[in-house]
Amino acid sequence: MDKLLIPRGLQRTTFEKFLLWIIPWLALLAVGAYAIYLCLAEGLFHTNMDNRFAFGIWIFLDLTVIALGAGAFFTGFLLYILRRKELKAVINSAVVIGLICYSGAVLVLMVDVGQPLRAWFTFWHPNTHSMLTEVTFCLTCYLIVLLIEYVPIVLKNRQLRQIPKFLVFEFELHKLMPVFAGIGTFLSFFHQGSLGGLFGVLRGRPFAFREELGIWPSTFFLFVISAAAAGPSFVMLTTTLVEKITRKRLVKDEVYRFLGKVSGCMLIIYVLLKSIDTLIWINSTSPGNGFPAFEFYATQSFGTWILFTEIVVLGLIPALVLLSSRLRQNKRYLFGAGFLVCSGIMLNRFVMTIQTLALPTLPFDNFLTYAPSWEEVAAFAFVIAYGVILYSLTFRYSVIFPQERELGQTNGELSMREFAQSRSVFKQPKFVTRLIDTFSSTK
Amino acid sequence: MKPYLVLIAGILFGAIIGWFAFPAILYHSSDQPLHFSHNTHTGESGGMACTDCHTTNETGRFQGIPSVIKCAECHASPIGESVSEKQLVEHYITPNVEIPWLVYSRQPDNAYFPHAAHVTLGKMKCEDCHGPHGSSDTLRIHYTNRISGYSRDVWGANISGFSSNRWEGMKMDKCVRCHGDNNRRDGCVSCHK
Amino acid sequence: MDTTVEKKYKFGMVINLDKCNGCGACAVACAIENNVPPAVQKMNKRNGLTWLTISTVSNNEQYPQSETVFVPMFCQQCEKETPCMTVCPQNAVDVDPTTGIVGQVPQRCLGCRYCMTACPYHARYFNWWDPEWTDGMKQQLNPDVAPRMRGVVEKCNFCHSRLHSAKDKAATLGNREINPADYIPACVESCPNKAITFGDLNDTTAPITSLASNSNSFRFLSRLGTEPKVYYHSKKHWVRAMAEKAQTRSRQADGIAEEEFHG
Amino acid sequence: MLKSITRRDLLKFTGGSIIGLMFSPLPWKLLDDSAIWTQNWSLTPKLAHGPITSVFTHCTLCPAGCAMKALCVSGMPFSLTGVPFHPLTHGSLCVRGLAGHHMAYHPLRIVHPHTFSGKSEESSMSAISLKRALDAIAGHMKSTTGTIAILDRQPNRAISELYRSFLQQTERGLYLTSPSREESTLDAIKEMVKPSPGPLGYDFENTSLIISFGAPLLDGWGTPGRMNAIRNSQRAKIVQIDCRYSRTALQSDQWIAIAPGTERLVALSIASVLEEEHFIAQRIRQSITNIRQFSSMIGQFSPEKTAARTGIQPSVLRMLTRELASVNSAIVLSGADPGGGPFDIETERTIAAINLLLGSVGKNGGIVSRKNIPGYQSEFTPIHWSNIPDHSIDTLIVDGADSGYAIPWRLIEQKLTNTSSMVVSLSPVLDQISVHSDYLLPSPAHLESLQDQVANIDAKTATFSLSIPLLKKNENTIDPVDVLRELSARLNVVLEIPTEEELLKNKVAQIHSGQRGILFTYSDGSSTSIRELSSADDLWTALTTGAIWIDDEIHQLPPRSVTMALSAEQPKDSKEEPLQMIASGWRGAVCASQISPILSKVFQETELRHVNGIVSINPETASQLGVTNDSPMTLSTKNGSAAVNVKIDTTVRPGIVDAAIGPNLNGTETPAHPVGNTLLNLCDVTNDGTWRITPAQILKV
Amino acid sequence: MVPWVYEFHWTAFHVTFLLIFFTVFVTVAATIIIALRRTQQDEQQHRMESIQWHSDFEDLAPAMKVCRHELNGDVQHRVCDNEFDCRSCTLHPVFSARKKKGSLLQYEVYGFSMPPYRLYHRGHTWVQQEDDGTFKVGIDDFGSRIIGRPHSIELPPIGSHLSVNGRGILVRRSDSTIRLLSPIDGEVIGHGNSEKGWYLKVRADNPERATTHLLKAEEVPNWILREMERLQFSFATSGVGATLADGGELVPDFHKHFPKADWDSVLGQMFLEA
Repeated sequence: MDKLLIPRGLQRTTFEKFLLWIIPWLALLAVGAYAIYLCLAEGLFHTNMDNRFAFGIWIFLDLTVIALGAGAFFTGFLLYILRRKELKAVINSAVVIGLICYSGAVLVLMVDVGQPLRAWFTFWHPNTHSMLTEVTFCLTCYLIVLLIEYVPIVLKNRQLRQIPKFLVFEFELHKLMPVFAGIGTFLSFFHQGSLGGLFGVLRGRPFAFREELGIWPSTFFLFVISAAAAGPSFVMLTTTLVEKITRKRLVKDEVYRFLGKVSGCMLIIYVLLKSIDTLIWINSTSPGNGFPAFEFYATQSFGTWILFTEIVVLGLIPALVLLSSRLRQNKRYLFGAGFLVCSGIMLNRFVMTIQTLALPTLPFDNFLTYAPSWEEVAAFAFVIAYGVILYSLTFRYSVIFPQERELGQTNGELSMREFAQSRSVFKQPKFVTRLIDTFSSTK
Repeated sequence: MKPYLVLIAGILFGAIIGWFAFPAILYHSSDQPLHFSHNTHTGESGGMACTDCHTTNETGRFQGIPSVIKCAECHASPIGESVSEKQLVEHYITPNVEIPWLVYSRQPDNAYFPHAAHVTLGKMKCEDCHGPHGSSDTLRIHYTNRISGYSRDVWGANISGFSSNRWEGMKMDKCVRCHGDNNRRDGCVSCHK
Repeated sequence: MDTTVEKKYKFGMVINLDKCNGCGACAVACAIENNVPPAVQKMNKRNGLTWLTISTVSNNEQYPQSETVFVPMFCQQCEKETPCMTVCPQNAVDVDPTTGIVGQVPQRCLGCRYCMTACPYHARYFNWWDPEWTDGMKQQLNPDVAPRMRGVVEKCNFCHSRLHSAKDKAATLGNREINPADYIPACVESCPNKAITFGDLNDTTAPITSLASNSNSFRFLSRLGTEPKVYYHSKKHWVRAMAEKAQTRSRQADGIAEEEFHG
Repeated sequence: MLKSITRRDLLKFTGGSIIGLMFSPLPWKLLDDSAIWTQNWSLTPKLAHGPITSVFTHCTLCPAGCAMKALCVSGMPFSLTGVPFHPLTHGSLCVRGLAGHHMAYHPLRIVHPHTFSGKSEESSMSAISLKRALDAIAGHMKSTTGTIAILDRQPNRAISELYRSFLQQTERGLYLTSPSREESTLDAIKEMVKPSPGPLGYDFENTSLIISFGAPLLDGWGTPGRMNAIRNSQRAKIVQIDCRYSRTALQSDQWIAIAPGTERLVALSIASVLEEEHFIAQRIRQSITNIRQFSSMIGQFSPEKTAARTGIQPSVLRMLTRELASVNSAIVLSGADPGGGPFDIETERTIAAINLLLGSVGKNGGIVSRKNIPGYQSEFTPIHWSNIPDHSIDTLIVDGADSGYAIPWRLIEQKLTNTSSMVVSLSPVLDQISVHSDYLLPSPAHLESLQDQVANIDAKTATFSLSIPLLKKNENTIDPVDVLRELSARLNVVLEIPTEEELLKNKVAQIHSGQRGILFTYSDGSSTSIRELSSADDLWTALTTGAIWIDDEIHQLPPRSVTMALSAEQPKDSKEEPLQMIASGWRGAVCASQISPILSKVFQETELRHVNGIVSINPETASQLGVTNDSPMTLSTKNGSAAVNVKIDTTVRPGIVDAAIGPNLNGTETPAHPVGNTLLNLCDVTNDGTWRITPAQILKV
Repeated sequence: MVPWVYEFHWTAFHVTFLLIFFTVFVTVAATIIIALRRTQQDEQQHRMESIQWHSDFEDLAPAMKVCRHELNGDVQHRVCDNEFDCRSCTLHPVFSARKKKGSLLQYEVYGFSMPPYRLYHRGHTWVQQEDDGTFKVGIDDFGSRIIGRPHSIELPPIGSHLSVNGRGILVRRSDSTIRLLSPIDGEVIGHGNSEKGWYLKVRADNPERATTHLLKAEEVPNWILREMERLQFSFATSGVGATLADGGELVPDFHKHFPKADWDSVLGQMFLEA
């Protein structure tokens, strides 16, 4: 039965092995579900958050996850709007990752607000000045868009496509994909930005507060660009991770290199703007609010090294590596740089959220520390487990990487050639060898 | 022809459920603990005004339904023949037990409605909000919303939420509309506690 | 129908830190007045419910030169750019245009706590637990303040229910303006040392107005530009220096505020 | 017909129904109602509806008896405030009093007689009928021959008189009060002067300088509202001599930090300066019977000689003494920290002596005499706990009223006979003492019964007021008068015991017949002379609806003869302990009784006061010990050890461990598992009946 | 949210914000509705099969989409982009017009019987024109051998309409079901069977152009070679690649000989079904 769900021509491990892979994740999912139940049914005291650390690890992870999930919109934008056809190889993967990231983020958000049943009031009585309203609206809409984008991937499952209506709907939907890509890009621009604005507007938190450009603080734009930089890198990293785990080639190297290049381009713009922004903040915004900027870095473990790491080590350096076409050829550099990009964005989100909350504002207050409780960690582990399971199922039962079939066959090439040179059913082995040569030279 | 009819039948069915069956299920009805005629008190025979019983204390707080002490001022012992008056005296006034009235216009705990501001300053009449309650002969059945726990009067007897009677419905929309019409500037906590 | 323009109040407080002895009467009176539940076992300074909290601030000298001052901290009722109000996604926070009081409607609140991260004074509190009272204490709740539920944010609103009562009392007499003596928040009333002065900052004759503009009065974080309406007062130099540590260059901003005050 | 229905038809019908429903109010009303449902959280209590009334009464939580105005909804109090313009409290009400109405519903409230099996910490509590409990108690009293003692921590009440009469009738009775007494200085003065001056009080309003030796003068001492008013009027300079940076030290005009346990030396030094610099008036010298002996003895204690031990610059003490001698009137008083325990008798006498040397006694602006309240017995002389022989008490009855001061169980245990002692508690709640009792006969809680409130120790005139019950008394509780009546009957003690109301009506009648003083009415702030009241019933009515009787002031007379019975003993040159634990607490919240759970706002959620298990040390001490802030440690003394949380505090003297005698965190104590204060148990109770300093160690867990 | 709900502000910011939101919402909804509507239209206009083939074709690896003109040597390398339908291909006439060197007509190609008078479809069906102008349709030798002995063969009912690359014959073998693509447009007028060697008799819609897109004899050898190669690959990916190396005679039923092979996958690949 399981076999009939696997797309033809794709190599998938046995169902037993797949179960062995899934079961630990299911166990993690169960633990996470229990933690979520505790938070929802008994209250948020199960978390280690408090009135001072009103946002905990979840805000950092949510922001990170959404930045990393930006690959979905940015790849879609490049593929459908800018017509970069090579990205067809990863668009499905980007969409699935985006869906996982966004739905996971929304799920965690719903666990970590006190009264999730009232969350929809935001739509009914929106305060349009709040960044969170923008986030709520855009996130909800974009999640719908992602679901719509995910539908074709599911509908192309071997059994579902047997139902002609599904396949035809998939076909028609796919033709309209640029519309969704456009909307996705539009929405992503706003919510990635609003997530940046989330802390950037906090007048009461001079560490995060930034001057407004138009109606949004500068972090709005920085978040959009940094997300666009991180998204492709994350797609690159996850794809290669899937390749490692499945021991298959899924995507051609030039796709990786292209993703790296895109990431590098966005990152260098980001680093430039972030540097300008930081300088303005140090010299004008922060002292203007009565806080000399370097006082924020007075706590030893949160010193200026963070700023340096964020902008140079995890910003400038990977940007330069990714922009060098020579270094990009080397996979170690390529993925290494991609990893640094993602880490840099994580660090940025960490600084914007956790460090902001940890820093005192009142003159008699202290730097605060906070350690998440197991329930908070487990709630996030739930999302990771859910993501892995959803990705695994999609990978197993649908075609995430269109190049997989082709690359799978070129993988077989070597053994074929060996075979052809040895005893053969074919009467004219030389001819076959020549043909294979022709075949491979076309690559 | 036929598929069309099925659809229409469906629409009709849905509408009937929504308009008639649903309101019947939504509310839980209960009788008041005692028969009481406002008309007897306010009509020609009684001649009392609303504020004779529904008083405001010295700090300006509207006291709502009067306590049995108020009733006892006249009904320390039965002055008429009615069964309910006898019950009143026997079960409540003599043992000094409060009557567990069900309040039609009970707002949730977080709503604050100052009667003095509306009646004294705003020159509103009791009937503007409470309708002809003061001249009624019997107490209506009290309906409680099974989901929200509110009295039906908060939404209004008409399930559609629209009514030609001005006093029907006591939802926040109505407060906001009237305040808006009168150019009142309020904060949330002006009417929420 | 009545269309008279309401009086514009600007309620504020001045807290004389020299008079505060950290007894906590204000915090307890506040909790009783506003139906704030007592702590559960795991509650502490960081996750408790204290609309009014009191910080113990030291001059950091060595014994016996060490000195302590108690700083009551609660919603500072920011007048401008009210940080919590602008961030609330569903309008659960607002600034009352007629009183300047920052209101919070817990029944609208979804508990996202964005306002708490926005508040520089950490004067907002989240119900991490279900509120717990003994059965008898439940009957002793103030009937004028709705109790909150788990998962929502709450904060000081200058004992708004007392303003309701004062307005009610005035309205009964046919007055639109309240008698200032009728509106005294619980903390002010309970302070055994009368360290807190409460009143209308728009009323130039009120004692609070001159006290607020006294040179020994200051506001915390005034450079943020949020125009808080709670002032602190101390003759002790180190206390003022402590408070102004982060606002050494804020004189100018304060000057403007004071001018507005008198004008 | 039915056969022809296809799936398609069903779908169509369903689709049509949905369309139909969308055009009906159902979805929208459901949305609205469910939105409301999500806003009404089921666990939030519903508010009471009903008429709001206000009632005046008096607080009984401590001897101060502050006046209160209670707001009630349908008769249930929901808010307590002070009475503005009250002549004694000046409208203030302490934190404990503000939440007094919660006490009847305290989680540790006991509403039925109980017995405890086993005296260990694992004792289990079980309900018992009142009759059986009383039979058992009376049986025990009959079967033993040792002392029957009653511990009464509010000893000036009408019931206190009954206790004393009862004990007298049993012929082996011992009347005990709290070991820490705010009137300790006055007691010492009474001991030293002749003729007996009658009840004494303080005339703070007219004094210029108040020197307090460790008394929590501005932190709940005496009548707190009065002390706050004294401080705020700034008429008198307040000097606190204390090893702790207590709340009083914090608010005082001058804090003189001394080494712990050296109060007697400091007082002697002040006396020596008075003598040395000839500040003692001739008239006073003449009244002192042993002046020569005093002069020769006091020379050994000059500030220079004691400086090494007290840690005070001699110049500071000389300056202070000169100031003391130069002002018109000054008061020097001593007091126990509510958790830290009383001073020894010698220290009390020395401090009292300064007042006598200054001539402050019997003088306006000093220590003044007041009259007895008509109908109340004259003063009694309390026994000092150090004078009670160890292991002598067979039966101990502990009244539920609280003085606000701690009593270590170790001290009580020392006095109980080893084998056959029985402790009976009348406390309405489980607390540090009642958990050790064999029988618990809960009296009505605060605001559940009618009680008298008489002049507090600091009062300069006599006063009388009534505490009107605001709450319905629980039927299973028992009034202490009833306990006495039942026990008298069982022990064949001939004693007429009226009901509480009769008792108090009788007192009011006598006050009325005394024809002295005024009646101050709370509702309008007016005063009426008692003479204008036609009958005792009128006075009773007035007192039950919010009023206080205040006696007239009397003419002061200085004592004719004074005996300076001061010990010249030099302190032992004991080896300095590396760490000394001193206990400290806040009056009323030292586990001698319970406090409202809402006081978590002070203890738990703001850390203004410390809960049980918190110790504070100086940063210097901390670095020597290698301890960081907020770290869990073990505090160990020779009496045992307890888990503590260390706070680093610059206001604590180096080498001192300031152990908080506070309540436990809300919810940690249950009737099945009472905890009490674990640090108080670690204190060393010395032979002089005090527990001020205990050598201690802080160890890693 | 909407003007009649309180807390709606008639400010430019508020209105713009909500307008943008509603626009997004409406666009998303409209796009979905359009997609659904078009699906319905496709259904009504019988485009389902071509869309299915379109989807299948899209999923084929480029190596499987070799242009027939590469097979006959007209061009060095070309990947078909017209779903194997030469009739509408713009380049096909161009390539066909080129002069071709004659090639040997073989009945047997690498051991498979591939008569030159038949025209072959890429999905391993053949078409043979009858004298009466109708066409017989059958499964070619290569296809028959890999199917082996089917459990059942389901033929489209007489009178039904076939379209090129639409579903032709449905073959079931053990747990796999495989559809053979129809090589021709037209109406089914007769059923054959395996004994007869053909399965369908079809009246073509347009007899002149009915076979333009089918492989001719000269293209067959290279095609078969590639197909063998593909078969080889699919066996290789099925984990039984080595067994093929045994060589020897071609067997009539591959299926039976390699029971361990993932036949479902092999058949799907060989018959161009994803």
